[in-house]
Amino acid sequence: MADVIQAPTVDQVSEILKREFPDISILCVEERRVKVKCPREISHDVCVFIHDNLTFEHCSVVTGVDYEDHMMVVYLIANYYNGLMIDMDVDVPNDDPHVASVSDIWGGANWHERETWELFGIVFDNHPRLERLLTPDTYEFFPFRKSYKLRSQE
Amino acid sequence: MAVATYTSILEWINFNNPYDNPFTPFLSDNLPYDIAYGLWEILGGTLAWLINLLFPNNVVSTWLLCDEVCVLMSMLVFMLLIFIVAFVVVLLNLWMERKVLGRVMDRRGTMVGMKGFLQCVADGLKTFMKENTIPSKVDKMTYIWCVSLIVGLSCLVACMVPLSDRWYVVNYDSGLLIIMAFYALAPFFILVSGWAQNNKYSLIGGLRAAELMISYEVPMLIIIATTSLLCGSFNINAIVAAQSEIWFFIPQFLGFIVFFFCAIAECERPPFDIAEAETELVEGWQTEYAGMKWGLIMLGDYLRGSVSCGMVAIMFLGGWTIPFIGGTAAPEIVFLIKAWFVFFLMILVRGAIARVRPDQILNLGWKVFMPLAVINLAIVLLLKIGGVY
Amino acid sequence: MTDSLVPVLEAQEKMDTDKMWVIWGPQHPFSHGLWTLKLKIDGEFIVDADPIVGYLHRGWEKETENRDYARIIPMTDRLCYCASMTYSHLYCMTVEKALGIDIPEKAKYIRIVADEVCRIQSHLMWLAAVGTDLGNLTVFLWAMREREYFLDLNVKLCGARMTTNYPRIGGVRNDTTPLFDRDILRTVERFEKAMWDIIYLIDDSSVFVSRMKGISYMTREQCANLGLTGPAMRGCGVDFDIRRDDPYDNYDKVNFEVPVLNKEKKVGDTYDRYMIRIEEMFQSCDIIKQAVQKINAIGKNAPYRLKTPTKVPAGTTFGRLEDPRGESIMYLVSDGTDKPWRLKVRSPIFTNVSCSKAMCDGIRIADVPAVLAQIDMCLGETDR
Amino acid sequence: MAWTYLDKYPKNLAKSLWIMKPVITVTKLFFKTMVHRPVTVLYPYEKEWVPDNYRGRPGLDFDKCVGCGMCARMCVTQAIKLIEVDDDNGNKVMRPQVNIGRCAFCGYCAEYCPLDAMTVTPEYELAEYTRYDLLYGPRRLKYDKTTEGMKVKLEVTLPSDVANGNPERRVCIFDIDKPELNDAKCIGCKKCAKSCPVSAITMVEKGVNDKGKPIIRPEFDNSKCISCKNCVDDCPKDALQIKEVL
Repeated sequence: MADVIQAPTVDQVSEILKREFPDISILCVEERRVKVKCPREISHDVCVFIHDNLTFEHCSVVTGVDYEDHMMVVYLIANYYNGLMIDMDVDVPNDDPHVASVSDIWGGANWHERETWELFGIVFDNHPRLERLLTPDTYEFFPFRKSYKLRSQE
Repeated sequence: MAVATYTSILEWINFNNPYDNPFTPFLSDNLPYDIAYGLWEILGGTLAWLINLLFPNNVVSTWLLCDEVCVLMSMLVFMLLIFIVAFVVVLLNLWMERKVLGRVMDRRGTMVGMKGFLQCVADGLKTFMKENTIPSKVDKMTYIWCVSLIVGLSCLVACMVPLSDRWYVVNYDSGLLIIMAFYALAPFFILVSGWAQNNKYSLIGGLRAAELMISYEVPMLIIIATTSLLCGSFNINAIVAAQSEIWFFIPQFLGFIVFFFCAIAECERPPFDIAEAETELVEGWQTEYAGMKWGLIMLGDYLRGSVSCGMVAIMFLGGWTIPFIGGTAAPEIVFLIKAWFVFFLMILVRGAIARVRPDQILNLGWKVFMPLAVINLAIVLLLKIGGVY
Repeated sequence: MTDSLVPVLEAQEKMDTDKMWVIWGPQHPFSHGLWTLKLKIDGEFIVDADPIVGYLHRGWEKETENRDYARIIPMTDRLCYCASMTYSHLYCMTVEKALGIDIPEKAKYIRIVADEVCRIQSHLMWLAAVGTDLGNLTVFLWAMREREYFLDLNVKLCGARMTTNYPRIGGVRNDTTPLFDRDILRTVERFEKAMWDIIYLIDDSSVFVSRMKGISYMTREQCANLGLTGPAMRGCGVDFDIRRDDPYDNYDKVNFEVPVLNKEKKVGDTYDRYMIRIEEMFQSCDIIKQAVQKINAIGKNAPYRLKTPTKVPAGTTFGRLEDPRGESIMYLVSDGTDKPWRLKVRSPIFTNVSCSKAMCDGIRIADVPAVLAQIDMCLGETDR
Repeated sequence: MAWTYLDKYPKNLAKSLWIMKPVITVTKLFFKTMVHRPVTVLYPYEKEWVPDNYRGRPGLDFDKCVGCGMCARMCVTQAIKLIEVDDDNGNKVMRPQVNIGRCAFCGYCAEYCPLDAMTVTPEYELAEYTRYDLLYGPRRLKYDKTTEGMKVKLEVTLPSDVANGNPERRVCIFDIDKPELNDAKCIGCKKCAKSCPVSAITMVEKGVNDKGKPIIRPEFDNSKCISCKNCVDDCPKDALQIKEVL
């Protein structure tokens, strides 16, 4: 693998990611922001690479978005050396909502993944403790999916 | 039928000197007993006179005024009097704490009636009117008896502190030791009630009370021994008399500081209230007590607080005497003012610093207070050997 | 005889006789709000901790999917009553970014002033909580007294004390009132003097300091990995502040220092985390003074609010802001209508409280309130 | 670095005599508050001054209001409902009724009222014995001492003005956003004219269609229009929409 680059610039990040993982696509590059799209099979490898080689030490957000035809897991990963953020989208099909857990890389992602699981039903493989966090344990549905209607929407 | 001869009430009420009564329990002048004796002579005399009006020449009237009954009844009135005074002092303490703490925190304190004094009364009434709930899983006997023992011991100790050389209950030669002995009993029952409540918070609170006790009791007793060494007696009157010229807090200044903080710990007031630390243990060992029981426990706490202040005033601030003047017309007031001043200092300490951690109290007790107490002892010994005292 | 004892001995071996779970909460004096902390204690020491949140989960994010963009702003105030201004600001910033508009300079500076006032009052609320958690009510009341002056500023600026509803998409609700600059400078100068009394009460008291010093060490790597953000992170040596390193609005045009402790040592304790917040309040005062000068320089009639379209073009965007408690992020997915498709709030406390196991490791029971006071719990934004 | 606090602390606590400095600080305040009064306000007897724009309960100028329902539309908690009441002449009119029990005191009704009839008021003591008493009808919402500051103005600057270098011009949204007709979609049902609270819409005949029936189309009087969007909402064919001037 490539050397450790502390505080990479936006161009460096997009360049290195493209070189190391030809599968992922850089959607847009702004000031201090990189938006990439990553297939879910390699998402864990990409995260390990981002953490180890690009020194993105902090995972701010792991969350899900329900687009009705598919779901998306969003990782917002931050660098403490220069304030850079990578916005990594991973598409997940509705019928097989599985994605690899990153809580072994960033401990802070643990609760975010639990929350995403309980609200969207996206299963994070190898998560140490995938239990309901905010909603009661008795819930069997996933309230933040678009198929779950609020009373005012019905 | 004999016509009843009318006798004046004054023939029944006559003010004897209580010390002429062969059954009087006190050897020397005792103001509350005098008051009680006089009161009984008025009350009992009136009663006897009334009964005699209805049934002339009966036995009951004469029995009511015989020496034995007089002493018995005046002892009852005496007890009531002593307790009421101690109780009122406690209410005043409570009021002062609320007001001073309020001013310290830039607020007003209580505002209900008589500059906030009636708030204590209202609180007392409220706790007495609350439902007396007993959790189902507690050990009932210990749970209930511990309250009685803690409150009873606190009342006993509070009544045993003399307000002056003429306002006392007992005047033993070992008076100081007895007060401290009763005083140190309460933490045991706190420990037991912590176990009895079947609650984790209470258990930890009770254990902490024991932990607290072993940290402050030893330096405190060393200082008591030092004080008695300085004046040569455990008798409270003798200790006060020895301070007629110079207060003891000047020769044993270190002892004063250590004893002051130990006295705060003794009555479990902040910053040493680790047994009921409300941020971590909700209410500590009192968690399961509700209503009247909790009110009584609080009353007991404040009774012990007033005892602590009284002890500091007796041992270091010259009790009821004023240097170079000696006795005054109302030595009780002088004593109470001193005790209240000590309580005021306690309130300031409470307002200024945070709660101490249990392990820090142990450190403080054994690594700071203990050496200071021993140094204090050494200073007093030097003074003794040097012939200053 | 020995045979009959075997099951008893086996049972004894299996029993955890000396460890017990103590459950703090949901109603407990130390938990500022509704949450539970399960603690496994071995005597006085903590061996395991398990925070439980969710008692206040209202489905905030789902609720926003039902509202048009303007009517979400009052809801953002209700995320956290202490940091209402920063959350409204963050929301408006995110929507502005999605719209691709640049708001007027004056609005940016007014938002900075409002944010910093909010930061100071939030930190004062935290200071009050630290006081009560450590068992001293005087700190609580003095801090609340100081906080009241800043709430009065809020009233003068936007008409409400806590649920401010002040930032708008494209600017702020109203212009500053005529004497606002005078009021705010007076308040800040008064605060800079009065704050020392509270500092004397805490930092000059050996009891307070010894309660906080030397407990709950966190290393820099732990902080970064577990997602601990905000002042708590800066006390442990992470040199990062979004206001400085990832500036939004006009924070790159004011001068201020970011207090960071233990930059070399890379490990910090509770007292370090405490000290960061106190210094942050003084730095906020500096920022306010500069921003008020800038507002005065811009002039009275300058625009403070832009007209914005009600419909937001489709796309995803996120805003990032330094909350008083840490890093807060709003992730917005818009679909071209006047309602958001999805709005995700990243609350700093949600992640910070998940670190409480690491923070409580090996400390005493009596330290837990002192340690967890440093994450400044607010359940409204944790559970959302 | 210019630290205010971190320069002096942490410091050697022996210098401040461990706990003496806090005790002295506390004692100082004690004597200060013995002489001066504490900062506490004796609430029911003393009250704090509140500024004009203080957001208490909503107030309503009955005669100014036209019943457009903008307040009900903008209300975050759906506390405002339009109800039918008699005005001074005995006509039935629509006026807002506020349920204070639901009100979030956000001030949106005052801000978005196109005629400044809805105001904020400094009244905040609103406790009642029953929930029914919390319903503030249009007459009860009246507030006598309304000042200019209580009518929160919604004045914005147009981005085009800023781009033109004329940033000081502020306009009210309700003066510039006007409804626009998509002629192909309109079926001439007259619903918009009925729903218009200020009768700014008149239905005008514009020729005849293939079947010989008259084509009716709305015509907008832009001087009267307050851009309340009622016509947009009521249009069954989505033929109307507000044209946002940016």
